[in-house]
This record gives sequence, structure tokens and C-alpha cells, in this order.
Amino acid sequence: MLATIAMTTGFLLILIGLYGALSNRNILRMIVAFTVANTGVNLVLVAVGYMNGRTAPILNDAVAAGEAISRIIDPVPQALVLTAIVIGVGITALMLAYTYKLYQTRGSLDIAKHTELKW
Amino acid sequence: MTLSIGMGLLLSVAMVVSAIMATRGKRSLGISILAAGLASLLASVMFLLLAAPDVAMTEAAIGSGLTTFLFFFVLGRVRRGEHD
Amino acid sequence: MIKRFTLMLLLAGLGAIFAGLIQNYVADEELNLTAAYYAAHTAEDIGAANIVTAIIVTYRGLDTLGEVTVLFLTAAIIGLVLSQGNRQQQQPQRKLPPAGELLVTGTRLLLPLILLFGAYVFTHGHLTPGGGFQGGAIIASAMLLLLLSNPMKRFSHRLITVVESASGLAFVIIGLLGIAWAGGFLDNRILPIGTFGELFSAGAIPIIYAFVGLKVGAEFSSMLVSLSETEDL
Amino acid sequence: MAEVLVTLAAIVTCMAFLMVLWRFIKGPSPVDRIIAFDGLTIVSITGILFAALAAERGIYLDVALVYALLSFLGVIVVARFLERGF
Amino acid sequence: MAEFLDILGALLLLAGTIFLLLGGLGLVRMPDIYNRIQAGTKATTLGTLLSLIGVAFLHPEWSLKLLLIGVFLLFTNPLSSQVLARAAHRTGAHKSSSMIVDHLEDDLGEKP
Repeated sequence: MLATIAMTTGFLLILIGLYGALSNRNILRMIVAFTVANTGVNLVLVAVGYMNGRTAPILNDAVAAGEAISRIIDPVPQALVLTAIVIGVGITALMLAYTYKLYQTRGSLDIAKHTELKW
Repeated sequence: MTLSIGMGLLLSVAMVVSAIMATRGKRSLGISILAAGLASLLASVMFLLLAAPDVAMTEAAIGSGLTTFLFFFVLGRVRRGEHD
Repeated sequence: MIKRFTLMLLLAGLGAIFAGLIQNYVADEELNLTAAYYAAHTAEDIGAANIVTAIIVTYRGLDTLGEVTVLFLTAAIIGLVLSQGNRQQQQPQRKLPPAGELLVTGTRLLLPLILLFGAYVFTHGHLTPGGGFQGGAIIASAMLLLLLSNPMKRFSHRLITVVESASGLAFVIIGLLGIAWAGGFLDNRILPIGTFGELFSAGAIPIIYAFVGLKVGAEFSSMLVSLSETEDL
Repeated sequence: MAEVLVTLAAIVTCMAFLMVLWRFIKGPSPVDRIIAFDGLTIVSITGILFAALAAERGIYLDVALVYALLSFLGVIVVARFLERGF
Repeated sequence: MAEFLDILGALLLLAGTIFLLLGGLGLVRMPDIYNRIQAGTKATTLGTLLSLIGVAFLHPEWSLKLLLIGVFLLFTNPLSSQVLARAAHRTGAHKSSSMIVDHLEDDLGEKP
């Protein structure tokens, strides 16, 4: 049940983020929408690894090493998402740096004003 | 069990609302960035409910300060160029 | 108008696909083979209590190396992009409103605390949630706090570069030692595994994660610094 | 008895969360929204406590530590932006 | 005895969340930005501290981490609210009619 809720939320965030990225004309707004979609993707990936009634893949007093197979959830998606979040920040910073450079040289953030690459 | 399902529903509604606030073009850009930051902070609690404390910690450490600062810094530079 | 209509059509199609995915999703009852292997063998092979850490550092260590490389490239490109417009023209200093006394004092109080907590997070990565990436982000947050309390603060580029290069080099050297002394690249058994659940256990994982944390922290800090040193428009 | 009280406390927390969220959506000025953002992070710490209680895992509290130590950075960033501090 | 401690902890937790609720109510109902800052940070900080104590009664083995969370909250929360109030003052939010005394403006010695 919880996995379904989280997955639905993640897909909704992806849709909202895509809509924002494709319908806005300000570049900063497009980047904000991209981060929202990024959060949604991470949420979907973590929700796929969730199993009902199980707990986090960390062994201590609460989960002994012997019974780990029947008690913990899938750790592989978590490891994937962990790296994806850090890379996502790097990508956001890179996009923002290019945005700043674009504004510095052209003086505008509206994509309708940048028509050199249009055909 | 029902407790976490209820919290998940509430967080889900809040995240969708803040995502809509972040992507609607009518509000000011600062509010959009703040709402996106809120969506990422709430996603961190959602990760915790999904039994992924590592991911939740990453999202909380990164989404709170770093991303918000990067956005607001560029926004501040752009704003200063426009108004002065 | 036609553009908006096409966009709506595209999103509706994607939404239909997503709805189908949610409808047909059936949660697993048992762990799949890979996850079951990790769950059963991590405690005795690696000695780490946190299975996610074991996967990131040891089982999939090469991916982590690639990821750290991507981050390094990102930081380098940001520095390159932003430094081109950075001519040596000395503008008169902007007049910024100074930070309040409480913020300055609070920074002085909180900075060691945040740095210490970052170090705690990346040295306890094999026992509790956390690890190099989180610890690095926390250390970069300390730099961010310093930058906020004094926007004209200038950090030493040389120090950041040295920390980043040295920790990256140490990370690769430990990985190569794994080939020589143990089973393969980034094998953590070059040190004794020790007692399960103690701080100095799990072989080389705490050391590797400390270097990863320092490297990630230095990379995020260099991103922040190269952004904040841009000239005013 | 104790379980009932804890469930009641969780419901009260959800109501508080909804109220602060309402201020975040409605808030006429940016400062109102930032106050609501701060309030939401503080309420989230209590939410993390409930998640830890429901899962019976003490290690979840590390996330609350990160929240308590770092969530004020976002507020300070926006506040310094508002007074044109960087 | 253990049962008594459990009930005491749950009661403290409930009291803390009621303070959170009051803080949220103040955030909704207060007329002015500074009053909202007051309600949204003071009451919620007190509520979170009370619920931390309550959880410490429910699970005594988590006490150390809960204490650390409380200490960090006490360090960071007043800082953020003070910086926020200062920013609100600088952006000119003090022009509401309900404000009578303004010490910060007297100290700065500048006319807005």
C-alpha cells in the first residue's frame, strides 16, 4: 500500500516536472522543474524496492545477521538512488553555471530570445 | 502500519501541492525555488517511511542547503543585473 | 496553442503508461537473488552492518569511482565555465548589508559542530545510515554557512584542490592495494575485518569512506566557491 | 493505553502539519512562506520520531539529527537573499 | 513501573504535539509577520523538545541521540528565526499599524 502511494506520488511529480520544463520559457524555471522531476524519479526507484512489513537493510540489535533474508528490504535500489541524488546536484549546479554564463553574455533568460540555434 | 500509511498519504498530498507551486509560472521565482526545496525535504521523510534511511539522509543533507543556495545565488545575480 | 495541445497529449500518453505500470505492479514477497546474496553474505564477507554501504563501497566499488569522477568533472567544468569572464578588473566592492551579530557568533559556534558531525557521519558509514556522500555534503554545508555569514570571504583554491586530489589519489591507491593483497579492486579485506559492529571493523571501509567524504566535500565546496567568486554583473 | 496515546499524538501532528502547509500555500508575502517552510521542517522532525517509533529502529534518528543541524540553512539562505546579503 | 513510564512518555509526546498544533494555529491566525514568526518558531521548538523527552521515556536506549537532537535544535532554531526576522525588518515588513515599539530601528538609527 505504502509502495503504491509513493510510486503514484513519484509518477505525478515526474509528470508535473515535465509539464513545467516544457511549458515555461524562463530557463531558471525549467531547471526548477527538472529538479522536481528528479525527485520524482528517485521516489519511484525507492518505492520499487520497498516490501511490506520489512525494515531497513542495516543489521544491528533489532535485525540479527542470521535472519536478515526474511527481515530486510532490497538494498540495491537504495544504493542506486544514493548515487543518483549526488549526481543530480552536480548536474543542477552545472546547468546553473551555464545559465549564469548565458545571462552574462546575452542579458536574458527567456528561451524565445535565443534564436540562433532555431531552424 | 496504518500510521505510516496515513503519514505517507499526507506527505504525498503535500509533495504534489508543493510541486505544482514550484512549476506554475504565475508565482515569483523565489517562491518556486522554495517550493521545490520543500518537495525535496518532504521526499526525505517519505524515503524514511519507505525504510531507506541512507537515501533520506542524503536528500536531507543536500536538499536543505546546497541546492537552495545554488538556485538563490544565480537568481540574486540575475535580479541584480535586471534592476540596477 | 497547438504547442500546448501537443504537450498535453504527450503528458496524457505518459500518464496512461504510468497508470498501467502502477496497476500491474505486484510487490515482491521474497528478495530477488542478488539482494538475497547481499543479505546473506555481507555480514561475514565484508563485516559491515550497513548493507547499502557494503554495496556502494565494495561490491560496486568501481561504480563509486566512476561517480566520484563524474562529480570531479562537474566541478572542474563549473570552474572553467565561470572563470572565463573573470578578468582582472578590480571593481569597487559592492556594499552588502552585513550579517547580524547573532549569525556571525552562531557560525563560530556551529562550524566546528557541523564539521565534527560530518566526520562522524562518514566514519560511521558502515554501522549507521550515512557515509562518504552524506558526510561530504554536510562538510560542504559548513562551508556554505561560512559563506553566508561573510559573503566576501575568499577560500584558498589551492587547499581545496590539494585535499581533493590527495583524497582521490588515496582512494585509487587503496583500490589498487586490494588487487595486490586481497581479492580485487577496492576489496576491503586488506585490513582485518574485526568484530562485527565495532567502529574499527569492516576492513578498509571506514578509511575508503573517509577519503570519499573528503573528496565529495572538497568538490561541493569548489562548486560553491567558484560560483561565489563570479564577478558582479 | 500508550499505543492509543501515541496514535492520538500522530494525528495531532498531522493536523499541525496541515495548518502550517496551509500557511505555506496561502501566505501573502514571501516572509510568511519562509516561516511556514521553517515550521514544516520542525514538524517533520516530529514526523521522523513517529517513523522511528513505528519501525522500532533507533538508527532512523540519525536522519533527524541531520534535519536538526542543517534544515536552518535553507531559511538563512532565503533570509540573506531577501536582505540582499550575497 | 515500566508501563507507568510508557504512559508518562506517551503523555509528554501528546503534550508536545499539542504545542505543535498551537504553533500551527498561531501561524494560521496571527495577524502580523512578527507574531507569526513568534508562534511558528517558539511554540514548535518547545513542542519538539517535549516530544523528544517523551520518546526518551518510551525508548530509554535512544536517549543520547535524542539529547543531541534537542541540543542541535536549541542551537539552530533561534538563529534561523532571528535572521529571518531581521530580513523581514529590512524588507520593510514593519509598516503594519499594529507595531508600536521598534527597537531595531532605533538602534540602527536609520529611517526606513
